[in-house]
Amino acid sequence: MNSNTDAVIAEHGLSRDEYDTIVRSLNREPNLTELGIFSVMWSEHCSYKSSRLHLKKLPTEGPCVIQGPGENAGVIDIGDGQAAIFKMESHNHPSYIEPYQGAATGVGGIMRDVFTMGARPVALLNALRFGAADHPKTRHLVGGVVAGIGGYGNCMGVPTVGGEVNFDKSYNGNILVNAMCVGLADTDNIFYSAAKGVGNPVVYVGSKTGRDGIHGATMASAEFDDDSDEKRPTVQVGDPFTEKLLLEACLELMAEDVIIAIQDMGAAGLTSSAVEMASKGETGLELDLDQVPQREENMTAYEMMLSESQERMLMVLKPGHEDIGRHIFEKWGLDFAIIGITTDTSHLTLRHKGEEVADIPLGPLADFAPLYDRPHVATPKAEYISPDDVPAPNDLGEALLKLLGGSELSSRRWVYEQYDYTVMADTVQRPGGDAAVVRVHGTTKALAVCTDVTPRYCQADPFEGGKQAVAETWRNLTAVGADPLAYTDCLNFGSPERPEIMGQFIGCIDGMAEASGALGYPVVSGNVSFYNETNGIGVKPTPAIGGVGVLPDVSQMATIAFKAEDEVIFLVGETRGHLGQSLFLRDIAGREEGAPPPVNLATEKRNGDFVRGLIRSGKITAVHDCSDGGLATALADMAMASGIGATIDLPDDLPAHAFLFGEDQARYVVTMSAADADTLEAGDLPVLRLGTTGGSCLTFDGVAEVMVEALRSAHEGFFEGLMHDQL
Amino acid sequence: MKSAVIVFPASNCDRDAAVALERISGSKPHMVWHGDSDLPEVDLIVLPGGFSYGDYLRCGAMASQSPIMKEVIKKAKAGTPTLGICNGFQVLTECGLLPGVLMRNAGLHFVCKTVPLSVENTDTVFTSKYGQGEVIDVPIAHHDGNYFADADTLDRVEGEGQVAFRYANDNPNGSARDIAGIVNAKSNVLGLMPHPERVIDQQLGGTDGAPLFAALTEALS
Amino acid sequence: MKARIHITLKAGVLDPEGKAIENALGSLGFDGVNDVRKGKYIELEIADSDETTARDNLTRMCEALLANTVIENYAIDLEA
Amino acid sequence: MKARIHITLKAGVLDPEGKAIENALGSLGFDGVNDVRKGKYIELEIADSDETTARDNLTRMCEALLANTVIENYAIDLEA
Ligand SMILES: Nc1ncnc2c1ncn2[C@@H]1O[C@H](COP(=O)(O)OP(=O)(O)O)[C@@H](O)[C@H]1O
Ligand SMILES: [Mg+2]
Repeated sequence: MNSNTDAVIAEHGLSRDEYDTIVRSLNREPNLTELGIFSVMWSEHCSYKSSRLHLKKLPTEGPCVIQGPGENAGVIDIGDGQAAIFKMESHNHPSYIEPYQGAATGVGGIMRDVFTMGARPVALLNALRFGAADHPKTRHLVGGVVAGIGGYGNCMGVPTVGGEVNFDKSYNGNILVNAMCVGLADTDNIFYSAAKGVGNPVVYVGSKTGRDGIHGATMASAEFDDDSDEKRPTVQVGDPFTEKLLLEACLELMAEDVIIAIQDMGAAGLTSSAVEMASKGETGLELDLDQVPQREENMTAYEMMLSESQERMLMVLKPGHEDIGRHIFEKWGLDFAIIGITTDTSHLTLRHKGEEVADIPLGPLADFAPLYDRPHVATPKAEYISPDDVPAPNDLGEALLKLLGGSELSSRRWVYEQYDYTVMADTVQRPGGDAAVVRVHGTTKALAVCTDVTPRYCQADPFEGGKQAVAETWRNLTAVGADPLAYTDCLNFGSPERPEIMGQFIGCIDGMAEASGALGYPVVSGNVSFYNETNGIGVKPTPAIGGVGVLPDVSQMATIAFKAEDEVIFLVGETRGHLGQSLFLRDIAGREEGAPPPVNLATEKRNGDFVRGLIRSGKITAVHDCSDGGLATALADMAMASGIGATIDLPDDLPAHAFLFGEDQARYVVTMSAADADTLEAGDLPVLRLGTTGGSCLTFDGVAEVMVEALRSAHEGFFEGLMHDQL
Repeated sequence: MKSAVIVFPASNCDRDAAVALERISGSKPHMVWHGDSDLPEVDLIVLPGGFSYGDYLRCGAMASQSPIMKEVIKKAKAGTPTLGICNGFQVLTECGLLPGVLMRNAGLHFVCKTVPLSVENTDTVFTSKYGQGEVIDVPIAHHDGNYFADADTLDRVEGEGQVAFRYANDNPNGSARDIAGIVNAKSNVLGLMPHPERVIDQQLGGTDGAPLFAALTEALS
Repeated sequence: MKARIHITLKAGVLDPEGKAIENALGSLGFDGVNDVRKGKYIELEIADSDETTARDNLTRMCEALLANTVIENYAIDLEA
Repeated sequence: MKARIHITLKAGVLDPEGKAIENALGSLGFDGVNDVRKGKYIELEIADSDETTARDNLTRMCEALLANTVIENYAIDLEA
């Protein structure tokens, strides 16, 4: 019996207590292979040991939910026997170390999560956070990440249709790369991961196993220090070509009635897929590692179990149907190997070179997995900043141009033009609007998808920020005319071992839970990424939300561009000129402070339902929600998208800059023909007639006038300037 | 019109091409696996867009060696109309049915956007429904669309009217003489980087690709 | 036997990648860099035991697949 | 001075392109080809006249731009 030294235990990211629990589970010391298996299964990444307790608070049920969190991806019913299957996941640490491959394999991984359930991926999104634009690493990271996302998604032939990009110094040493995939399947042909039954063949398909990213899952759960650049752990190289073949082969096999269970090999590779499939199926699994297709020589059991080689899947087939599978995978030029069998032992047993190299009881591996209620302190409430306490800028037009040309609001065209967003010929709303819209192939329905979160709000007030992130996706889906149905999340935080960070995490979850409940908008899948910090400096709390909605009739879709001159512009929702934590306050007044705008969920729902009703009635011609930068930037977006200007009246009860740049929530700008405008019935909803479209300028009556062309050139400048000459 | 769409490993616009063909011609194309060696009797062969073989080594190089390509080359040389879109264009140059090569975009980035094209030659089975010099809007989505040939070849291609489409505004990829698509000397083989199959209905943002398929349907039915 | 193959663009063929690398090096502050040309380098093991057969096979591989001889040259080195 | 730079994948790093080339050569009927690895080959002119400075500059170029040192090795040759 070997004894594992403290150093070996620590290298595996396990505490002494955790190690002792392993010894208790086994009734003996683990060997190195077993230790490796426990370490990855009990890592933060796989076990959710710091977050599990709190994630339970999120609403996960609703009339549309077919499968909530717990499977490879969430599944919702979109009618007519069809389902949307989706999930978002982080690939933060690998992308910082090797931006191209890190981001590429992030996209590859999230696609496998979706097609392993039987869905054809139809849309990709990505939520990206980089350090300050002038930080020396930023350009390289932006260039690599964007190219990597494009490189993988484009080759797969799945359109990348949306996402977000932010720059903030809190991400200087820890960028965030969150990728989301949405797929479509038939509700009667969805695949799950429970390895049910005894004596069924366990089959490995896809690429061969190499020594890729061993310890990747533990790396994703460890914070960076200054040495990380030097250590350069092996990162995985993605092979989108093989993944495309794997996708087609899996879907082809799924059309046959032969698969009992299927699971992709993601983080912690063969270990987590085998353990999860067996645990869910309440069976045991016996694997013969000599049968695992290997790319390198002399791989040990430890290496094979911990390898994170990409583009691999594990399946349990109905016995006697192996040849059907073999035939399909060989046609696509992929490895197909029977590597084991399901058993009734409830143990994971591994054999290698004729010897038993591991024997782990699955019950204790799951049941004794650490679960922590980490100490937490709530973020102190920030003070409300009154609009009167923020001085007006010298020139409102200049302020607008500066905001539009800044890192947060500038056009993301440089990014999304590197993504094929038209492949599959169903993209009916391209990047640049409130949400992307892709048709459900061959029907008149469409899916609307978006990602959102405002980290500066979450930092100032995690609870309001969590609410706001969920509400903003709901609002963006509404703004294109969709019924928001459900969302996925990717919760990016610093170290959970610090009580302030745990406080942020819990605050955000509580806010998300409240918004989900109030909006009838459950979460069906998600991912937690902790330890996004370097030398004790954490990222801003960033719970990215990926929303999915359905348009019953795609011909009723709304877009942001003004459609004609002389139309009437309305603002739906109440404006109080909330400047705390606004971009105006940060970028024009140079202050990062105050409470973020409060989110009143009842108002949010009422205003959204009203706008969606108007869209469905066919009366409104353009819609855009108000978010970062407030009303002025919403109007500017609508003008730039169309080339048509507008003249806007300002109210006298608020300072102009607070009216124009305040970030009050639950607001939409809509346009209507003059005739329809006169018949608009809003009941007791706050609806303000703002002005009319037309001309070549955006005019704020009496205070500023900016040419639409000038808006455009400010808006387009930022990325070109930043990325010029970057390979 | 009977047509065949060749499916290479990691073709990814094969479905899009099939949808466009069926929608406009009314008949479903044959989907032909690259590993087959027989081509059904068809009036039109389509090499679709995508990343055949991951675009590894050179775009289209490995696909051009696929078993089915022997048949495609034989039929194309015998006059069967053959259309290569994006990756299909790259395959056509790699197998020698069209002159020149498609190199890495001058800006080195993948570029996805809708670009204006001018129709340079309406005297082909593909372009007869466009007006001479007409400007159409068609999306591009490629990493290697920078058309290159030596000066003599370019002069010859231009002189013989083999340039079918040119980028009308900005050249998005550095392509020689703004070339977006060319035909062979007999005008029965067209390769182009833009994707006409992605603009065949108004919901997709345009219909400027539809006349290409309509022209083929009319001529070949 | 181990073979090393260099595939380079013919003189006169435009090299967008080389050009872009040259520009990027310039903007990183590396002065005096010119004529950057980017090629491919392939290493492989070939089973043939005699050099003539090996070189012959490699030449056919280059002609058939590895190089596009319209724009590229290739050079084959065999490890003794 | 003329410089030649070879950039190759580190041992053990997956080379999807090399693998695809190997398979393609196989299906073209070239047997006995193994371990195909694809790298990059860059030629350039550098203005420095002394070898030490040139090598020094080239090393910095490789580290900063030309090679991805997380997964690639580089080798610099200078023409005498
Ligand atoms: N990383 C990205 N990938 C693709 N599209 C993006 C990305 N970042 C932003 N976009 C697109 O740019 C547009 C503007 O983004 P954003 O300002 O975040 O919108 P909003 O404020 O409506 O949420 C959206 O259509 C969005 O999908
Ligand atoms: Mg929006």
